[in-house]
Amino acid sequence: MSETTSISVASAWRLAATHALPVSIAIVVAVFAVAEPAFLTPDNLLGIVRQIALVGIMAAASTFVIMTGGVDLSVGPVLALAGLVAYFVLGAGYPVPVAVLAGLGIGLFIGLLNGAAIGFLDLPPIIVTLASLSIVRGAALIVGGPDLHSIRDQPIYSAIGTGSLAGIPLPVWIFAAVVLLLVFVQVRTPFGLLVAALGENERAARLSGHRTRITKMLVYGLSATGAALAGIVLSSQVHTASATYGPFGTELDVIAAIVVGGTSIMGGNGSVVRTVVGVLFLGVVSNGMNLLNVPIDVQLIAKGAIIVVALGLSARR
Amino acid sequence: MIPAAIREPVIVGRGLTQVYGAATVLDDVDIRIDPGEVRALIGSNGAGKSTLVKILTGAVRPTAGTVEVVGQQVHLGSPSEMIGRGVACIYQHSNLAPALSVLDNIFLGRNPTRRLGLVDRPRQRREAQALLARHGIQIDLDVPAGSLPAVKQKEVEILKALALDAKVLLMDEPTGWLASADVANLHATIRKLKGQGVGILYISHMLDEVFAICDTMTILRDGRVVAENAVADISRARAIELMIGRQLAAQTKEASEARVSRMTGSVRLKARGLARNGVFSGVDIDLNAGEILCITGLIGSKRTELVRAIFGCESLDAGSIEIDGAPIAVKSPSEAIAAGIGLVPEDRHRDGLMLGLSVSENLMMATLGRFRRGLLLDRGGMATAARRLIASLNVKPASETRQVRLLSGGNQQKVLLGKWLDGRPGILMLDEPTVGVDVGAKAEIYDILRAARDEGAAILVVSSDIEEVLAIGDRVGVMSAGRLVSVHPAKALTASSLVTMIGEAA
Amino acid sequence: MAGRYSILPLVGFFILVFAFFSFTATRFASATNIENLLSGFSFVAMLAVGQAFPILLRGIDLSVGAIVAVVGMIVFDLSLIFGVPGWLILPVALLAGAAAGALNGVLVVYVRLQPFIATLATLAAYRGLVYSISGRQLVPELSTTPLRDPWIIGLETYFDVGRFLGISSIVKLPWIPLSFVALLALVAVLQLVLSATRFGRDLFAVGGNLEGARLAGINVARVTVAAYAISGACAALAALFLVARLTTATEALGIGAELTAIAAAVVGGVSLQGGVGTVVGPAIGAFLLGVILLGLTLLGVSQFVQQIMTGVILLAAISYDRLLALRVRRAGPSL
Amino acid sequence: MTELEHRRNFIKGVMLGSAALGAAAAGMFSDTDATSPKLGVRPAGAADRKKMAFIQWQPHTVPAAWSKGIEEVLKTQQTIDYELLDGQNKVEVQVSLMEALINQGASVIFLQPIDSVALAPSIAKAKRADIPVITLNIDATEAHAAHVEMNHYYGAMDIAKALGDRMGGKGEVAILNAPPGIVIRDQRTNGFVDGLKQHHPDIKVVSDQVADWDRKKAQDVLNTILVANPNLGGVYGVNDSMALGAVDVAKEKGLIGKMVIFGNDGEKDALESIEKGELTGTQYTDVYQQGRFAAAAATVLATGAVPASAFGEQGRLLMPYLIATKETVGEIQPAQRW
Repeated sequence: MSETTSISVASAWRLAATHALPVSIAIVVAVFAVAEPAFLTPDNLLGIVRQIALVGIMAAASTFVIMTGGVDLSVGPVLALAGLVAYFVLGAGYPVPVAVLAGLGIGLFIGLLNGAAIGFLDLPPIIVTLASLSIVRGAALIVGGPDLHSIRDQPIYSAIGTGSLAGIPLPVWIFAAVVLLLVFVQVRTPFGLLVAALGENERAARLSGHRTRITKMLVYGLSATGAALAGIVLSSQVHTASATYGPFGTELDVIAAIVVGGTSIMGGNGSVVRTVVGVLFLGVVSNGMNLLNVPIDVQLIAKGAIIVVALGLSARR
Repeated sequence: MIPAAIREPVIVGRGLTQVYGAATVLDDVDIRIDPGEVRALIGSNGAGKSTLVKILTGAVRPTAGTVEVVGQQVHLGSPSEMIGRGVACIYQHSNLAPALSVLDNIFLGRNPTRRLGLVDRPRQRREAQALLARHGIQIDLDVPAGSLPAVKQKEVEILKALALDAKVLLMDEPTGWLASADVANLHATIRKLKGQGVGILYISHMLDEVFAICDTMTILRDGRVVAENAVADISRARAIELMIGRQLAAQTKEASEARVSRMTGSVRLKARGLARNGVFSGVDIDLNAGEILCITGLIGSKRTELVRAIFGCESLDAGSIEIDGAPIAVKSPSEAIAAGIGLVPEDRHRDGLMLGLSVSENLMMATLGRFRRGLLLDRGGMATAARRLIASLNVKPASETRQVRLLSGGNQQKVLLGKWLDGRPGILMLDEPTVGVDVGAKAEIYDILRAARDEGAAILVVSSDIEEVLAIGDRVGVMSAGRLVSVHPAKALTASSLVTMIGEAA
Repeated sequence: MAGRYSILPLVGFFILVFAFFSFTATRFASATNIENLLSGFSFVAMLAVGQAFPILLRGIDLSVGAIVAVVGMIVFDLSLIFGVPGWLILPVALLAGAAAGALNGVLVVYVRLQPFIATLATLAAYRGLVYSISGRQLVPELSTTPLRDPWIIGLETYFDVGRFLGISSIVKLPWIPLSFVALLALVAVLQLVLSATRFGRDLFAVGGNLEGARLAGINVARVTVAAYAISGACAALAALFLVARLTTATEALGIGAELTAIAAAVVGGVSLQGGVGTVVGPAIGAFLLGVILLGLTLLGVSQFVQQIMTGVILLAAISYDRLLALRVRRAGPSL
Repeated sequence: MTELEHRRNFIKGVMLGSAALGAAAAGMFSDTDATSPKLGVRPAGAADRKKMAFIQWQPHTVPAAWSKGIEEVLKTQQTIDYELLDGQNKVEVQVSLMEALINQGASVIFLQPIDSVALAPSIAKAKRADIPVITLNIDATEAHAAHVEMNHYYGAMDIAKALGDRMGGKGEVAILNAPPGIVIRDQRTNGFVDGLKQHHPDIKVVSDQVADWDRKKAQDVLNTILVANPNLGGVYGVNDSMALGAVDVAKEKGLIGKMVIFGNDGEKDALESIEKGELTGTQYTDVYQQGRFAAAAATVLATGAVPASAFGEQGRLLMPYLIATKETVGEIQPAQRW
């Protein structure tokens, strides 16, 4: 009797460890729900998803970068610049799709440049994207100055961030679409397999005849395009474009979501789905603490502790 | 002669058992080594040899069992404790700190110190030089270990173990990278240590060495001890049979005797005057369809560099290559692959496999193009092709979704080979294809290569293993100091004539 | 010498950039400006030097900026609220920094978190702690009260080297700040630790080949915790000099300093792959960042263009290094 | 400070300001030089060009507007080179930039200190080098030439009063706050809380959450706060961006007119929102003018005609501010909107 109990306890423990993050989310949700019943209202749950959509889009798009053993620190300024570019293109009288494409295009362009420096010149990603963080911010400030540019009378553009479809806000749809697309790319395309191969063993990938440099370049292009998309959604949500958006720390939020999800910062093992779980986890924690009016100091300490406990549990595997 | 009190064993393991999840890797194994005894530990891959070694070095803590060193029970699972008790090990894989000098590496983890934790460099150097002199090894003590070629790194590993003045020395495939002269050197060292009363556990796939140097033998199969014998009491054939089971042993023998010489087909790869400054020069090769050309020689004769250059990893400074009569310039592996060339690199973990990916993904890695459907990847087609290959290569377990990390060394090597074998018979170059592979898997790999040859593939094998060269080669080239000195039909060669040739060339 | 890292290319690049600004920016090569450079960036260099240790272990320490703030706030509270004498505060502050760093190491070793995650968690938690213990929030009047304790303020001291050498009438030499002297001492001690002690050897072994180090009987846990503790202690030292310079501590102290420190360390030749690097390199890397800031400012480059130039020079620094390395490696194997 | 003192200071400030402007005008013509008989024609040589610079907190609308105001005045003087330097939100960077400017021999330094104490040693250094420092909005503990500010503490108190009045003196409010680390944040938060205590003790602050000065974060945080506090009657955004984020939420949830929302700063988007009847109000200052005043004082000081000591211990200019609401926002002219 006692033996079967101990075995079932042990196996339950093991099960908990392999799914540490989902289990942690469940525990955190339960705690918040008890402390504040309103936490579980559909309104708030939808609110959580809406709140994580922006970081979620960036993190999902940046997952491949981390999987290849790289890192993209330049997402913040890219987000700002993309919003500005869309604003100016709109201002010049072009239709919304052109503005959106221009914003995404500038992101893709910057990302490909990052990727080229990393893939073809073999420079360390952390320095390249840190340099790019500085350069793109400077460029954004030259383009837009420190001012806030109001986006007025652009109902279609504004709908990107504020509209909703079937009761669900558009940013959530966009987030979902990005995730589905990227999961599909990861699982069903040669590119997705190549990203995993590159992260696992770059030398072997090259010896198998793959153009690893181009793959790397594209991965950074994708990451920056994700940031640009987030920038467009953001500028639409706040009806403003500014070069100062996506401040210092944005990049750490994005990377945190990816690595907390379980993708290794050293590359290789990883997936877009895990990133979504990571984003969700951090989003739930922050939403619940806002809800309970936890002071900022306690919030930060609790956030650190929760990350340690949740991921410490999964490391026990 | 030696009093009974001293004859007590230097190390005794009792009831050693290791369970990982559902798998029992080691099952109630006893092992005992007396002072001055050289005991061989043999068995196929997955038999549990590495696990046993890891327990004895303290790298892992067993699920059950005890170990005594010189009569004293030790606390298991602590490398520093085992080292402190005088148990040293020469590992199969490099355990050096690449940025540190050879000198520092020899004393890694136990550098002699003076006050304030400062390393006592003069003393360290004195001791190291004495060690070099004692064992007749020449090596620059001040270069970073990471800058040395693999074979020299192996010597540093050996020095590291010797510097411990151990009572027990574990050697895991110590000769895997060594040329025959160095092997002889190592064996002389072993005899010397034996004379000093050191107990040695010698793990090797090379039965020749086992029979040459060991006194006793422990054979493991599936995590259990199946035999313990004095080496003198057992035949080679019997040892193989015990290791891999009776049936497989018969097949192996048959296959290696069925060597026929053939020289069919046209010239697939024709190289003239290949040179890379300061590395190799003036190399001419004609590789025919339907043959296996082996290139042998001493370690350091630049065979690896040659095949890597042909494959486009490194640039050529001179020479021309023709494939099927058409000249090509290969500047990258992808161009080589496009031209129909494949390469199985010597270091399968560093250059070959993606350990975290599945068997199927690894098998199809070089030929992904076949499974492109527009922008998509035909996962179904990949799985089908992978299952076919797994069956024909006899990869175990036969699951295309399993992570390669979880396979044994021999099966990993089969996967690595398999990625070039699906599709048209091409030009395949293999660099030391059976290093660290057990006898059973070795035979299977030979069969796979022969089958590919018979289907018309042109195969070039770089190997230091004389037995292997003679077993599979149709022609054998000898390389020395960056030159391909001579090429001979294999049937005209014997082991001794080949060894002589390699020696003379050097 | 392949495989052994040399800081010479970095020194060369530093001199190049320095020379460029000396010729183009007025008063860049002046004694006062060099004094500014030394006093303004010695503490950044301390952070970079400390950062080298986790990176040598293939780790990273994202929490250094937050540790700077924690230590700064501890000094602030102890001195202004509790009236603790400075000679007692200094060791307490260093210990607090080392403890905060050691906790990172404990999370990496015993909770088995990836260093990135462990220090990301403490980055948040330590910053929260700063807000919790902030004397500025507890006693609002203190936010306009400068620190006056001579032991703390005394850290912001300058030495007139020219007069000491008796050549001040011939050439105007920069006054040397105590923080720079402390940095030199720190670099000397830590470089000695790295290259001449058992701990240093063990550190390179753990960073270069973890499994090998473990099998050689090295106590990997102890080495790891010690490396993170050193990073924390360096952050504490940096915090002390920073607080002395500012005569106060704020809650926002050190925000973003982690990326600066990592950039300086990597530009300074510490490999993110672990096992390769020096402590002199990161210090030079940090001063390179200072030269860029002061040089571009004195050159009168607009703030926006400055950001672009900073990025470009950072890229140039790392490419230059890579270019030289490539040329040297040309004969060796490439892939 | 009592209300009376406050007002007295204010009047003193305005007087000093106009004096400064006048003196500036005079200063433009007093740039006489024995070697050049004609005024304003002589091309300035490199030696007598004057350098002035403004070290801002970080790129933001307020310092940008100051800078515009400063430039407007300074560009009338052809001998002055002006530049805007970025403190990157780091006190230590501001200190390094101060030292660089002192080294360069700037004539006047404008400074928006991140902290009152932290920049004091650099200001002392500048004084030793005879360089007047003019601080904007945040005073320093080291006395210096002049300080031009919009008072955050009293402004926030007034906001608390106005907000409470509109809520009828009772109900629940939330603060959308910034993280600690810059004194403006503390002054505004303390002013608001003290103001509520003083004027509307029955109003309860039910939530005080950090939204990082950011409109999007403010949207998210307020959405969450509303889940727990559906009866929320008022919101104070410590800057306008966060208040506008609250407006976004109120619009979406149909709470415009039901929820009182106040911001702080008075940037043009906020004023426009007030006119539309969305944002209830904000504390407005003519930031351009604030910059012009600072620049005027600077030109006077730079001529040397009026020594810094003429400003007394420290010149102090309290900018008049307005609690802009639907009723008063019309008083703010388009040219005064930034």
